[in-house]
Amino acid sequence: MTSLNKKHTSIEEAIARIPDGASIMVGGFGSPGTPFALLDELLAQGQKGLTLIKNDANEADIGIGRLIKAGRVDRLIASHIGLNRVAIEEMNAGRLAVEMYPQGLLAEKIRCAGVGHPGFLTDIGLDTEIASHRREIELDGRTCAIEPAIHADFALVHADVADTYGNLTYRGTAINFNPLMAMAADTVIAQAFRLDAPGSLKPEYIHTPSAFVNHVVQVDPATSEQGIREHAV
Amino acid sequence: MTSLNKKHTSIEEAIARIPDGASIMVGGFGSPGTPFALLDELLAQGQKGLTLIKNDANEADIGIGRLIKAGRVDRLIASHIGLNRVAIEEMNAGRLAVEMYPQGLLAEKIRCAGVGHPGFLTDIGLDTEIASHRREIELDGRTCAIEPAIHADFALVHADVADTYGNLTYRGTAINFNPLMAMAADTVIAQAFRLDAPGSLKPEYIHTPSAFVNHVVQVDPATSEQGIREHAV
Amino acid sequence: MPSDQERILARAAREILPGQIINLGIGLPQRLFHYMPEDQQVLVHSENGILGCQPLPDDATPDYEMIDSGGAYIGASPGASVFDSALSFAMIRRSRVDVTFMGAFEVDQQGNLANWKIPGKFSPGIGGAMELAQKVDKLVVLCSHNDKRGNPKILQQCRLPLTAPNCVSLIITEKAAMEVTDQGLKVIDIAEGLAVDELRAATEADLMIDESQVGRF
Amino acid sequence: MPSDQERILARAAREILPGQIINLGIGLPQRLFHYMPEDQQVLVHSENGILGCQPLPDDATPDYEMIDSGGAYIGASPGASVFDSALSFAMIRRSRVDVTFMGAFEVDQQGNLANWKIPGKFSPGIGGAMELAQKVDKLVVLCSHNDKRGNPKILQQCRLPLTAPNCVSLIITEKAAMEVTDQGLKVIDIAEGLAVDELRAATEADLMIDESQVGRF
Repeated sequence: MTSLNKKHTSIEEAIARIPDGASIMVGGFGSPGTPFALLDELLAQGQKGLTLIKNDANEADIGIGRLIKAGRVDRLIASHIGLNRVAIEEMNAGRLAVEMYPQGLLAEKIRCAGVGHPGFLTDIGLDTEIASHRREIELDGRTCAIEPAIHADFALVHADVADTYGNLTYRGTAINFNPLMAMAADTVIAQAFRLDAPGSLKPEYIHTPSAFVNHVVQVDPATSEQGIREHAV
Repeated sequence: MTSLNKKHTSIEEAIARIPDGASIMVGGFGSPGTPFALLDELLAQGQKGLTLIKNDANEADIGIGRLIKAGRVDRLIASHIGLNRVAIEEMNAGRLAVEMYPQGLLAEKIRCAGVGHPGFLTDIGLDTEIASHRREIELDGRTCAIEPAIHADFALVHADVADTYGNLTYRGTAINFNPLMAMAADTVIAQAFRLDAPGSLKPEYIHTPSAFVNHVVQVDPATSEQGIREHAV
Repeated sequence: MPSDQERILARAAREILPGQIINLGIGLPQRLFHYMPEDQQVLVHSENGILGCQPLPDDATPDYEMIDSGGAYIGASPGASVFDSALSFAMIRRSRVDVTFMGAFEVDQQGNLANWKIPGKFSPGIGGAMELAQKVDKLVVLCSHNDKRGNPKILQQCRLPLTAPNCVSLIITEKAAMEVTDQGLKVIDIAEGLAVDELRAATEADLMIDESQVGRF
Repeated sequence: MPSDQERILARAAREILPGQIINLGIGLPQRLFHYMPEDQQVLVHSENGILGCQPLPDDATPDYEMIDSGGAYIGASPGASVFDSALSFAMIRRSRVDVTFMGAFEVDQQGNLANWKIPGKFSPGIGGAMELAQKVDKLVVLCSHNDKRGNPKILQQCRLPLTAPNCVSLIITEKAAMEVTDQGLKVIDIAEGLAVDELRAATEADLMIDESQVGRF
C-alpha cells in the first residue's frame, strides 16, 4: 500500500504507472463521475491494448469514447453503450470485444472484488437470455446463479473533494460506480477538484477511506468535460 | 413499503409491531449504535421467543443483555459475546442457542440479504474449524465456501440525525452494523436523537436512504445508555 | 383533445400514490415527471444513484454532476439522497421502489416484457431494466399500442428476448389500460371514443373486457 | 529496566513505518498506541469501523459514540474516517491494512496462530481476528514467551483451534523477536541479558539463531 504521506502526485506520474494491456476500471455513469482529466492523460500517454470496465462507453467524443475511437481499447466490460455510436460500430465490426451485464450485477461484481470475495449468488435474470452464460447451483431449494467478482489492475475515479491521504468525497450523481471501483483494483488513482489537508473532511462524510486509494491528483474543473460540455449523456 | 409521509411514529406503536418469535437485527458494536431506547421498550412490552442478530451481546445489564437476562431470547446470532457474562452462562447452560460467525462475514451476510442476494462466496476460514459447517464449491480453480445471506423480520437501528422520510445519518463508530441491518429486514425501525424535516440533510451525507426505513422515532439522548453509563464495552 | 402520449401519461399518473417511491424509465416514462400531482411527497428514484430527483426549471443552470439515468440534468427534491450504484440496486432488488414505469418493444398477456434487445439489430446492453423489471412489485408499461407499421405490441406471447418474465402489472397505451391477471389481460379503461371492436382489432393478446366495468380515459 | 510488557511494546513499535495503516488487537497490542512515534502520519484501523483512532487524553470527556474494537473511548486523528462494518472488513480482506498486531494463546514455527478458543473453557466467538489474521500481509504477534505456569507458547505445532494457518510474520515476546521464514523460526533479537540457551530452554519451537546476526532489545 502506498504510504499515506506519499499519495499526492502529478497526473503525468500517476498515469505513467499504467502499462499497455492493463485492465482499468473507470468511474462514472455517463459524464458525472467520469475522471475525464485522467482519461485524457491516458490518451496523451498512448497506452494500448487496454481492457476497460465502465458502466457505459461515454459518448463518442469524450472520456473513454476517445480511447475507443483511437483504437486503444481491446475489450470493454459495461452495462449499456447505447449513447456511443462509435463503440457500437467497433463492437459490431469485431474490433472491440464487449461484455455486458445488467447494471446492478455489474456494480455488485465490482464491489465483490472490492470487499475481497470471489463471487456472489443471485436470482437476477435466471429465466432470461443472460442465464445461458452462467453456472447455477441450488441453495436452500432455490436456484441461484454464480456471479464471479470483477477485479482490475487499476481504477480511475473522480472525486469532488479529497485530502492528501487519499480520503475521497463525491458529489451528486457522480458517486455511482466510483466508491465501488475504488475498492476493487490493485492500484487506485483518484482525481479531485479540490485537495485539502488531512483532517479537513468530516470522518462521517468520507465516501472512500484513504486506505483504498494509492494516488491522488488535483485537477482543474475547467479542464474537465463536466465543466465545458452542454449536454448530459 | 411504508409511505414516506407516514413513517414518524411513537416508540410504543413502532415496537408494538413486533410479535413473539420474531427475528430481529439490532445495530451496534458494543454500546455505540445500539438502539437502547427501542430495546428497553421491547423489554417493557414483553415480546418473547425472539431471535436476535447483533455483533455482540452488549453487557449483561444493558441493551440486549437485559432481554437475554429476562429470558426473552431463544437464539442469538453474533460475532463475539465475551463481554456479557450472563449470555455466556445462558449459552453454556443450553438455554440460549448461539450461532457465531467471524465479524466481517457476519456483516457481509447481513448486507447480502440487504442487497437482495441469496449468498456469497468467500475464502475466509477455509482451513479452520469454521469450515466444517459450510458447503464448498470450486470457482476458477479456487475453493470457496458458500455463505448464505442472513435476513430478519425486523431491524432496530440507532441513528444520530434522521428526517421524517426516514433518511438516516450515523455518527462516529455508531455506524457499524446499522446501515447494513437497515437494508436487511422486512420492517426497519430507527431511533434518532434528532428528527428533522425532509430536505434538512445533505443528499451526499445520508448513510441510509429513506427507502429502507419503515418507522422512525425520536428518542432523548438522556434516556439512552449512551448518555448515562460510565464505561464503554 | 390530448395527444396519444399525453393520454398515456395522464392515465399513468393516476397509478402514483402519495408517499410512494417510483422509478421512471428512459423515454416516455420520464415525462411523467411533469404529470405528478404537487405536494404528494413522492420521491423519484433513478438507478444511477439518486432517490428524489426532479426536473430542472427551464431557466435553471444545470449542475453537471446531477443527471438521471436518462441523462437529463435534474434537481434534488426535499428529502433526496444520493448513493453508489450498488446501494441503488439494493433498493431495487429489495423491492423498496414501489412502482416502476417502463417502455416496451413487446409485452404479452402473461406479463412478459421485452424492451432491451432486437437480435441482429439493437443490443446496446440491458442497463438497469432487468433488475427493475424482475424486482419492483408494480411494473407499469407505457407504450404505443402498435408499432410504427401498425403491428400489435400487446401480444399473446413475446418473441424478442425477455427483460423479465411475468413482471408486468399494468399496461397503459393510448388505446387502453390493461391489467395483467392470473386469468389473462383484463381491460380496465378504454380511450374516449374508441370502440371495443377497434381495440380488439389492434391487439394480438386475448383481452378480457367487461363493458359494464370498463372506464374511459 | 523496562517491564516485560514495555520491552515487547518498545520493540513492536519499531515495526511501524511512517505512512502505514495498522490494526491493534485487544489487550497488549492496544497499548502500542502510546509507543508510536509522533508525526509519523500513521492511521490506526479499528475493525468496528474507524481508520484513524487515537487515545483520548486522560482529562478528555469521552464521546459515547467513539470507541475502538476493544471498547476504549477514542478520539479521531487528522485524516480519520468512520464507516460501516462491511467496509471495515473490505479494508482488511483487500489487505489495505499494512500491519496487524495481535495477542496469542499459542503460535508455532509454521506461523500458525491460535488466539480465540480453548475448547470446553473459552469460546466467546472469534470477532474480527480470523479475517485480520488471514488477510493482513504482516501479522505481528505480541505475547508473553510462556504462559502463567511457565509452559512454552511458542510451539512446534499449535494444539488449539487455529485463528488462521500460516499467517504470522513476526513474534515478539519479552525474550525474543522471531521471524517466521520458510525454513522455520529465525531469531532476530534477544532480550538484553538473556542467554541463547535460556531462550531455547523456554521455547518449544525449533529456533534458528545466528549469534553473529542477532540483535538485542
